[in-house]
Amino acid sequence: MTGGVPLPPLQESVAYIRSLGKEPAAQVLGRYREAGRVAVQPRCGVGGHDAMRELLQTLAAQGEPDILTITIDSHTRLGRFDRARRLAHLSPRELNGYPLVAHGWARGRELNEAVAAPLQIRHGSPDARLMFEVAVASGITSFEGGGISYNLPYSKDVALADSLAAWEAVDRRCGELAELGVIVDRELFGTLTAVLVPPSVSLAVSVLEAVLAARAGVRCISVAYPQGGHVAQDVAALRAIPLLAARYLPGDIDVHAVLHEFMGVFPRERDNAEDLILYGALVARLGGASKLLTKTYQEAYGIPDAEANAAGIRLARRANSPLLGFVAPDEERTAQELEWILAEVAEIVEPVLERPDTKAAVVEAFADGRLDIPFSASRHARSEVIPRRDASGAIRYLSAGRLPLSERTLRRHRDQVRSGAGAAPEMGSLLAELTADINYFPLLFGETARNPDPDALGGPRESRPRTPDRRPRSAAGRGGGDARA
Amino acid sequence: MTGGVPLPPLQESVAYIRSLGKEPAAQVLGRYREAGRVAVQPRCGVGGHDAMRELLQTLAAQGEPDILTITIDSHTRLGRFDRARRLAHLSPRELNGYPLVAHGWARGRELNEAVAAPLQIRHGSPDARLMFEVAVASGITSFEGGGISYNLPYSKDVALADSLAAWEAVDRRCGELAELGVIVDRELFGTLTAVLVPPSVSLAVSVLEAVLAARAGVRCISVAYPQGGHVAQDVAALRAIPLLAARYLPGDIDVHAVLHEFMGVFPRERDNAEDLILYGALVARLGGASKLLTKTYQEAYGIPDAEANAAGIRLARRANSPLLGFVAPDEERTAQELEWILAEVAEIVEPVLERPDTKAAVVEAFADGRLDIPFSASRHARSEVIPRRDASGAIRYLSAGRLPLSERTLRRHRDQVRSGAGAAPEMGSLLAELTADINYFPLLFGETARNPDPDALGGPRESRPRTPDRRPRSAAGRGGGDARA
Amino acid sequence: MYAHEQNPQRRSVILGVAASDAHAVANHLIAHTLRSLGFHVVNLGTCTPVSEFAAACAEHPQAEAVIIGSLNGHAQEDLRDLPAAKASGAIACPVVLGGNLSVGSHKEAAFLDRLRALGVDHILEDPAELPALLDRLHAERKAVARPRAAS
Amino acid sequence: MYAHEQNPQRRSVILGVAASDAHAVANHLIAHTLRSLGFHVVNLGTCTPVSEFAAACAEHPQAEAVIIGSLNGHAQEDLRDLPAAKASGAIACPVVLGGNLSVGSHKEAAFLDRLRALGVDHILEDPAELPALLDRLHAERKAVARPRAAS
Ligand code: B12
Ligand code: B12
Repeated sequence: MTGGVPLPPLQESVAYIRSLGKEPAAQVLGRYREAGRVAVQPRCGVGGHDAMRELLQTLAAQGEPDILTITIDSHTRLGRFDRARRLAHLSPRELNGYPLVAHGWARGRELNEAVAAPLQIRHGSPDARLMFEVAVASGITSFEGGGISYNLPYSKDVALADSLAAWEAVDRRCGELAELGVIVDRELFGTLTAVLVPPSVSLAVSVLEAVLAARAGVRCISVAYPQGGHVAQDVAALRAIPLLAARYLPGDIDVHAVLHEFMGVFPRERDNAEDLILYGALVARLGGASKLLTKTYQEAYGIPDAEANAAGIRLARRANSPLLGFVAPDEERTAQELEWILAEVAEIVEPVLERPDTKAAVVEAFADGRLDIPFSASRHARSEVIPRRDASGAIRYLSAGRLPLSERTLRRHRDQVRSGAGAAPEMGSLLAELTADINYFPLLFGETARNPDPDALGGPRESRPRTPDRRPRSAAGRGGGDARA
Repeated sequence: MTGGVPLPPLQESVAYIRSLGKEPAAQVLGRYREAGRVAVQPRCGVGGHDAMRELLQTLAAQGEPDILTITIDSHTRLGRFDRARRLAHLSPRELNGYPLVAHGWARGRELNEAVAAPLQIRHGSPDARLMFEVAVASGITSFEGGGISYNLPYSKDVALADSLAAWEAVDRRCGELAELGVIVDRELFGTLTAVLVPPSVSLAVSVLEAVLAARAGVRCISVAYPQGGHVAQDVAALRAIPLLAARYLPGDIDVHAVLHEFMGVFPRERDNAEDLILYGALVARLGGASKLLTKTYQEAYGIPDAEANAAGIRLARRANSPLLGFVAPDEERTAQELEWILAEVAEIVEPVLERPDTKAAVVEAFADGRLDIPFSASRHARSEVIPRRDASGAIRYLSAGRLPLSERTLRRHRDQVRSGAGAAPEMGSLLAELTADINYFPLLFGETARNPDPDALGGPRESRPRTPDRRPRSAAGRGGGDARA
Repeated sequence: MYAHEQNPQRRSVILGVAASDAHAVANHLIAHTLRSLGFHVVNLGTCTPVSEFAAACAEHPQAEAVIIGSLNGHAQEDLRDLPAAKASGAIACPVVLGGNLSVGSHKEAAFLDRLRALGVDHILEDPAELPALLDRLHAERKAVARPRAAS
Repeated sequence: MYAHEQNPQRRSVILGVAASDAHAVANHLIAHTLRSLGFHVVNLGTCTPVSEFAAACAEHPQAEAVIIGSLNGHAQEDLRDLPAAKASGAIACPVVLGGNLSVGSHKEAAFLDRLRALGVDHILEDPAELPALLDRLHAERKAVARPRAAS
């Protein structure tokens, strides 16, 4: 275990990164954006070091992703390094990710050298300063997170002021590295709590984090957006990213749109999961994303095995097919959604950005509910925002809480939700309706009892039922399923 | 070996089929057509009986196709039953399909009972009378072939009069079975020689075979069309099938459109092959096909293993996704192609159908070149038809030989080909151009030296290069590749 | 028949998500649902170590159950302090657990036994089973309490 | 340098596809190409048994090679009569084989030896290699023929 070895000086790490001769993630992203194609990246992380190396190599061989990931375990994310270290020793298979801090940077380098694709660290740490140092010492120059997006969905009681300060330190370090010639790709976790996140909530948080990151010296920013499930809305959200960058960021920052394949409740049957995976990948291409984070057909069951993970990568890569040039979203509808999204984001972020101290303004706005996210894991957001799907499946505000949206915007959302949900709902039925919206895809595929409107898809109406098959389809994920019968 | 056992009486086979209680292929097709979705079917056949049963069961488990296939070996196809029997004993792995006649109907029943999906026999026999009896005795009620389409591409010197008579006998037998309540799905092999087949050649041959089949008593006809590679042209060809049926067939015949995923030279790299597989599947859905025959990522290498075959099925099934309602072809372009196709087919078939004896007229027309196919394997077609791709990738007539196409049609093709190929080609360059058209997909994916216009795709122009990846992609098919280095 | 119809006095439960686990959505929904059924829900939210559940028990001795969600696969490790808390009586009421209880897509039956061995009294798959279980526990508790009161 | 430039007299070859094999496209293209290079091509087409190749050799004794394509994986079985035809002298000129020579997507090197053992003299991967091979065979033949003529 090399976890105890002190960190090397930054200059040494920079020299190591150079000597590695790997194409950096930032450059891969640029290459794909230029080509109008989507770089493909899986999530992957297991507790044991050898198991992790093997996993990366298997995925590289079988899935050929463009970027690979070290997904970090929950203990490490929350700074419970002792627990992570203990399990890494005793029972690494019980960890839901790779405890990088416990294993240490020398092992990080081993992982980095084991595969040709650049690595990214994906975690969920309100305070990632130590992990960032270990990552850089490992020669890893792509790092996910942000002071809002890695706090509110990932911890209960870390003050936003603290997480913003910790991430400012990370971003400053990126600035130092940039001066030494090493560009770190800093991905912002716009996915937030992943479930029914209104696009303007996701993008508003990312704009604020991006502004702070750019000020701290970050040169390459990936703005991640979670697929919501509605073609036009999702494509519009992705297309909004370069426009928002142009509006709110200095011109010399390299900004990438990144799509996270559907991050909410996944269908359980393999066929249905794979339909959703392909759908997400097509949306990424249509939206002009530089990168796509993939899911697997085992998503509903648990952390996927390598075989399922590789299959997800390969399926997603079909979206890069030169044969799919004829596939397009409804451009009119998409333009409409784009206009709405840009207006909403402006209404949410501009009052904050007008204030002299952006960090303080963010802290205050979340305390007041003028910034907010649904289903917060943290006490430091109010979660007064209540999302709903409209009749076409797009995510709207049933309640915008205290978000400073214009009367016009609010009226539109009211109208859209009403046309979807019928009359204004009462509490009991609200919970049921919300649950149905959360279970949108399992319901759409007919996996669960309630059979929703199969037309509600956001594309041109499609009146065909999914499977004209009377034979029951076999149960999902290979070996998946739950032993708790 | 049960091959020697005499065939059971037809009544017994009918009773057996009833007792099986399987959903017949014809009904599966109807169900999918109703639902606007595509039934998915692989090709599969190996020489050994146990190996065949295992293959069917593996594909059923891993790929869940809607219809399964017994692909017959080349010896059996050509009536070389002795050779097939010898190899079935000595070295079944050297057979490129299942020698059904050699194994016999009792084993056929074993295969039929081994899986829930209905089976189809796919072969390529100019004279399939014995094989049909064995199939029916095996309880198999879906049978591919036709007097033209299983002669010209599949043998050298069988007179058309003979193959038409043999297939008339098969089709009569289908009529008898229909009277006994057993509907046989008779698929016509419009794919022909598979390489650069102009849609109107494919459909004209199918119309003539369908007319003859209907007269002989066939009630359910599947018209197979081979994907050519151009979205609008292929979708139009599929959409033409019900229109042609309405025009040339009695109203009480059940007609299905079937797409064969690209049947020409397949790309060698797995990624590229899978792009083409998905493309074909989408075309099948957009064209309203009742069924899709799948290919695999090992197509360029040889008969696929079960794993690759199952992967092909699963990938193709993505086209049935309820999430892809937003995908549509260029409808204007498609309507244009449809109009052209219907006019050409009429010009080709109507002179033949005007004659009192259709079979005799077909024989004569092929002798004279008024019916013709490119690249004939048989001496009984002239192959004066020379196809070319136009600039958009659609298949046109460079030379229509003696096909009775109107001056207007011929002029259009001349214009279309010229705009594609530049000046009229000389002999040497013609061969090179033709080879490039044959290798269209490998070239499009950049697998071979010559780099063609990546925009030539038939969809809205798509100016993005395939893979912005500088790293070389690994070689194709898992374990694929050629030992002859 | 709802829980609060049986007992006019407000019944309360302690709810939370395991120590290393930030999955909040089910927690939000379960809290809302139990409240709409009349329960007083002490929702400790995500990332709640055993010690915090124990402290809540001390603060709310009338709580009928400690209901723990664990989605991230870490149930085993996150409940490592549960045996001590139960042994010391710091957590005296039944412990109910639900969620996605081990890492990976291929679950083994044995891990449920290991969780029970830690002191988990009830493992549920579906939160919809919670009201019925709580009613049953409530009834058992009264049945145990009555004879004791009589002695 | 084209074959026909070396030899003004028309050179001829026998071409065909193996007995059980109906794959016609490569055969069409190879015939066209060799003709455009000046060869007289006796194209027996698809589904050609060894006996038919032998008959063509008898009819065209000046043929420089028998060129066989096999795509369907049945080369081994389809050439089972080749040893006899070679032994008897019915096929005296070199036999060139190309195509997809065994069943399946995973090829073993050994099957090529088995084909050579049957009497196949040259196995080519790419038809583009044919002209050069034919020229080489032509040169060897003349080299063999000349000393004999001198003796
Ligand atoms: C949304 C989501 C997230 C969001 C959560 C946002 C938030 N703060 O709430 C984000 C993106 C942040 C996230 C993060 C992570 N996640 Co997550 N996530 C999901 C996802 C997609 C949906 C979960 C959800 O909200 N469902 C809706 C709610 C209503 O239902 P539920 O939580 O699934 O719970 C159901 C049952 O389990 C049960 N239940 C839940 N709690 C309780 C409690 C009781 C008492 C009872 C009786 C029943 C019960 O009832 C619910 C309804 O049926 C699931 C996969 C899926 N299901 O599709 C993965 C999943 C749960 N996540 C997983 C993991 C591992 C993580 C991470 C550790 C990252 C990683 N290594 O991959 C981090 C968590 C970090 C941390 N410290 O915990 C894994 C768990 C793996 C395993 N057990 O093997 C899953 C299964 C994904 C996967 N296949 O890998 N995740
Ligand atoms: C088109 C095609 C057909 C058409 C043929 C139409 C016709 N009559 O010509 C149809 C649909 C009818 C057909 C039928 C069958 N086919 Co087919 N077919 C193909 C396909 C898709 C392309 C072949 C082609 O025309 N290529 C274009 C020409 C120009 O090139 P080529 O034939 O591939 O040959 C190249 C080389 O092999 C070499 N070459 C060829 N001949 C020669 C000769 C010499 C001397 C030399 C030096 C080189 C050489 O040069 C060519 C250019 O590089 C291939 C797969 C692929 N390649 O993508 C399968 C393929 C050849 N077919 C195959 C099979 C098995 C069959 C069937 C037996 C059906 C079955 N069981 O699956 C039947 C044949 C029945 C019979 N009696 O032979 C297999 C062979 C499998 C194996 N060896 O393991 C292949 C590889 C498909 C597969 N993956 O299963 N087929």
